[in-house]
Amino acid sequence: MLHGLIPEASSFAGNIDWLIFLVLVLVGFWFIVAEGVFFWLIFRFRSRPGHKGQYLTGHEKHVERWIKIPHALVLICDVIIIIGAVHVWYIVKMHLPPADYTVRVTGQQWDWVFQQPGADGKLDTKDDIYTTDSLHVEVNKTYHFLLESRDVIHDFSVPVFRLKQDAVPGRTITGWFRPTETGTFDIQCAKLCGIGHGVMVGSMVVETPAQHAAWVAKNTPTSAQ
Amino acid sequence: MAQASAATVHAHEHGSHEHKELHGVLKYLWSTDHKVIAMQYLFTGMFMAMVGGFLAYVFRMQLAFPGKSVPLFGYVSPGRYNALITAHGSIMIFWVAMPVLIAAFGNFLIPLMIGADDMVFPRLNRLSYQVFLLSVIVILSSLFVKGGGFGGAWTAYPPLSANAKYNLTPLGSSMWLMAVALEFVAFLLGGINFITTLMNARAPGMKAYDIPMLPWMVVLASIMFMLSVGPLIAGAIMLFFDQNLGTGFYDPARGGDPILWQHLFWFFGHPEVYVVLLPAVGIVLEVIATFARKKLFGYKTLLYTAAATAVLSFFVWAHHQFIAGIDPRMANIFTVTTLIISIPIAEMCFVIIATLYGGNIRLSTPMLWALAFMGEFLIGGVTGIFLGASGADIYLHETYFVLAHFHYTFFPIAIIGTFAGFTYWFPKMFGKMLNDTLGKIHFWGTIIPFNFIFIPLFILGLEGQQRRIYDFQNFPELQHLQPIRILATISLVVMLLFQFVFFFNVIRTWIKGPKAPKNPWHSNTLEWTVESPPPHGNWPPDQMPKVYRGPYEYNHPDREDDYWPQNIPPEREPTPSPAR
Amino acid sequence: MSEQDRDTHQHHPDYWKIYVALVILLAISVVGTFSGILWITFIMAFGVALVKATLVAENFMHLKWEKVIAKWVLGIALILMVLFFAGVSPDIMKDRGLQWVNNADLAATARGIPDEEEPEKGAPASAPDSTKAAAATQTAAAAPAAAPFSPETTFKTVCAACHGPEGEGNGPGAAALNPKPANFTDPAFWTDKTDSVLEKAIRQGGASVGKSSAMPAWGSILTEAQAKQMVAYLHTLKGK
Amino acid sequence: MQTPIATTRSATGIPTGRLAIWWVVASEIVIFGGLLLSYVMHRIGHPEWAIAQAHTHTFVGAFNTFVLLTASFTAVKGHEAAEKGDGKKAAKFLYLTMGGACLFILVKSLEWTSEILEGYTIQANGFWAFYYTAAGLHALHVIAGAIVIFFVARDAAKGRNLQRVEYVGIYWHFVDIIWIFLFPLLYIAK
Repeated sequence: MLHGLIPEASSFAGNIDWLIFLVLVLVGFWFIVAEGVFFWLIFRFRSRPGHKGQYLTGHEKHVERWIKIPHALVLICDVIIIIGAVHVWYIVKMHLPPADYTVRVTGQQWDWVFQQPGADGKLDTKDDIYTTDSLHVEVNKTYHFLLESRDVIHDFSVPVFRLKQDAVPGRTITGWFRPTETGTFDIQCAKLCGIGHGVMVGSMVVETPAQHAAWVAKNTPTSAQ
Repeated sequence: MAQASAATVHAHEHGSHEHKELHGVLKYLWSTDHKVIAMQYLFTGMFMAMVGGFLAYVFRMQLAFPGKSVPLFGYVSPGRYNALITAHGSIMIFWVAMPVLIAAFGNFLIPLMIGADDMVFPRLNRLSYQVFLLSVIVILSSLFVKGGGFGGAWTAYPPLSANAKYNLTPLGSSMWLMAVALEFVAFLLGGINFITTLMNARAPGMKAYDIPMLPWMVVLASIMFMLSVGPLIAGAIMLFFDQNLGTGFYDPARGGDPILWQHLFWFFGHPEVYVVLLPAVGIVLEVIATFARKKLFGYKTLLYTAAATAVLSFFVWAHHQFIAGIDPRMANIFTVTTLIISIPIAEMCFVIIATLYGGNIRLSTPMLWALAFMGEFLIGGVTGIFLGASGADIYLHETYFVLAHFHYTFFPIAIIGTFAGFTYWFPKMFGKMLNDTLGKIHFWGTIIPFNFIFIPLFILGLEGQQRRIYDFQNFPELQHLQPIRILATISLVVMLLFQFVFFFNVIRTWIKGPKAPKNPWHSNTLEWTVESPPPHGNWPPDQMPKVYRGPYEYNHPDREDDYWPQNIPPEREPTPSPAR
Repeated sequence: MSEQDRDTHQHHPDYWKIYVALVILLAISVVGTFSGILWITFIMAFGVALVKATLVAENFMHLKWEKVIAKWVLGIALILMVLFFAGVSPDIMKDRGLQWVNNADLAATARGIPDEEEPEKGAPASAPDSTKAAAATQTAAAAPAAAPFSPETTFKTVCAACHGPEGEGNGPGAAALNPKPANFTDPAFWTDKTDSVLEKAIRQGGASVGKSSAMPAWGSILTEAQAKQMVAYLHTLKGK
Repeated sequence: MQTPIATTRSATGIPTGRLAIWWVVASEIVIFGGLLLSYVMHRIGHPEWAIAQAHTHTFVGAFNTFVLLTASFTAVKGHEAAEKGDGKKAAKFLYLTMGGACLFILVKSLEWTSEILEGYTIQANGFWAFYYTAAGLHALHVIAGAIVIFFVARDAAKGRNLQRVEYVGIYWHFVDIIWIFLFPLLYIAK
């Protein structure tokens, strides 16, 4: 549903968009029904000469039905939405698929510091690459990210991936994403973190395997060759 | 309350009400009359609404025309931008919505509507306003101290709010916290007064289900506030010590935990939004019942759904923290409870809409505001489901979608609901009738631009624009959305300009408006049985009203008038009035 | 004394007996601490506290003879506290959960109980981040020192965000800041600056040398030696 | 200032003053509940705080508990006297309660000074932060209680507003109950 507004560039973006569309359909229906009945009643029972109001205590059967039925239907819609929400939540946040690479993302006041595995693909080894403004990843590879913060609460957010997770100081939070589109996308900080919150911009550069290998080779720290 | 003793204790009404009458200015500053205190809260709340509105104008201009100097303000640096949004959020909730909706309408109407001459503790009532005034002074002066106002948003998440090294506003953050704490104390004192007055000081003959909706809702809101604010007061003490004594309650390196504050805050935060919602619903119900000339559709259904919402609101708080680092398994529980709470609210809306069925609707200004509340609040309620569903919240959290959602709930509550109540009770409060055409111009001039501010913000939210960013030029993917931000800002300016129509209408009516009769809208509740404006002590001590029926007996078959005030004794043997 | 109060309150239990019971219970809870077995102490302490609290509430506060509405008021407050504990404890009480580990807690616990674990080996590893718990990541925390430290790349990646690629103080972040970041190419900047002041500014942040506190402390990324190399690199920017 | 008619009404059967005090106690339950539960959660999350907690003096805490229990006893005896209309006797008991409060504060301040001199300040460690905050908030409530008891006792001595002796008693017993839970939490759970 969001496709027109923002591209889907990660594997679970589709699931989240589907859920938003499901909620829109169910909730939109009830919204239109309620507003429709609302405006119709205002017009139908507007004050006119000779028109007199009725006395209803709300317990008359024919009137009460009009509340009981929508009440039950809203309950059913809510159950459907709950199932959809928990399903998507399980896929994105609770279940970690096996990772091809692991990166460490550290938020600090007003910049992101990325620690990426070098050519050996292992984190915390000699050939790790430290960058602060862009995270270079390979398309169609599953990445785990270890999210930390050095000072205040930040939020690692990549809108096109539909990825958003707070970085809480003192905690290491693990999440995953799997890019499906190449290109350069925004990384935002989505939690107010002080004066420089507005400049905490990073770029998520999704490259083809060849480009990525070339980038790694170029940026591996000289000593590790 | 539910099982109030059937025979209300007919303690013969001893304790008279004459005492030396204050004179001159002292009458307005030192009075313990619940009506004067209500006016003090009302005017302070409306002044703070103007302050909050001005802050919104300034930062919306910065968003629409980044980097340019804002007329009437100047250059908006990032630090000042954060201070502006924090002050706007805090002032609009704590110093506009709560004082006007709970304290002003509650103080003025609860004693009048339940047939009492004043609140049970008049001096405690006066003290609560004085503590509130102190909190107003502290929050306003916190904007001008060295380092500027606190810039950590009204949620004040530590470690940003706990450490001056991070928020760079050492004085501003402590003063903000002190102002909020004082405001809590003021509303705790006021709350005890409201709850005890409603529980004990009802007119003889007024049983639990004869109480009009507004007192019920304001007292239910006070109970929710009192029971939810406790942990946050403890949290505020800890945060204050972190800020000033260097303790480490929220500093992870020293054994603290920033997530603790989020839990403490939102355990209060979510009941808080229902604390301001229920009085607004109470006002809207009174206005709709009066102008639709119709009995409320299921008085008990409304009361039970309001109580259910109040209880459930304590189970949902962590839907504000789905992606804030809480354990993902907890999020499932809170998704379920959040969607469950949408059911009583939905039923309340259905019942309000159903009240219009079979009515004789007169579209005067108060009714327009009440109906607009219903129409707009439906959008707010409906968009809440997107955010309550944890899966969708992953994308929508902290975006402008959230901002548009809560403005579609807060604006109907704090502005539309307040104007509904203000225009409805203006004759009773000030003794003069407001001009209806000016009222309608002001109504349409506020409602139409309001939608043109926040519908565009929904679109921005879906595009992934996140909140609290002072300049979106730094984000390549969001630069192309600038025209939408300009549209929202222009609609805000138009809406603010229309407010002068309202001020003109009020001032003109004060000076030379037509005198208001006792019961201009032909309503049933007790406040319309005293003169307007009501004298001190409301009724003479020996003519305190007695209640014979429910508050919404409109178009009753046994009566030729289309209304039946509560205090009129039944002429002949009262026909067994149909089930309430 | 309005007569409502007199008729509702005829019940005065023997306060002496209750007071003596309370004192005895207090003695029991204190004696319980010498049992040495942890759970006995807990049972004694909190069980006794609960009994004492009910005794005081029932008899001294006359809750036993109070109308049920008052019991409901207090009961709801207590139920809410249980609800609060249930909703919050999974995050605060435990130090790990699904997909998250509270390193700070683990580190504090590891530091706090040295006698149980063998003390930490040698000086704290120059882990790039003090909150990295020894327990959490056993691997030798690779500081940037492992890879050869080049001040130029660090400047380009870390400092350029505010100071600009050539150090003129015009980086993208500078637009946000007031006062503006230092301009290293301007000779006037160097007139009153010693190397040690610059190192301190880099490692402990601008505020530590009286400058704008918008300059964060990079000490967690850069060691002493690296800060010296950074200052040396800044000299090369002078007069560019 | 004459009391309004509203205050004399009692639709629930509970006198207005006592009903208000029950609400004050309810709001205090949630405040102290929030603080103590936060402490309990942190204490369970940080077993290493036991080392710091070992430096608290259990006997001083026990003595203070005894002082508060006695003060509670005299407060309820005062209420019994006020119930019988004997203002003088009620005032005497209330002054005893005030004495107990002052003794409690005295013992607490001595205890705190010794701990602070040993270096266990509020900044020292997470446990000490909670220790001083919780016990401090409670001590503030003891002081506030003592002040209110003084005014109520003075009125009671002149036979006025005797029903307030009971209301201040309820508040005082609640402050005692908070200490009954604080004592094991801070002192015994080592």
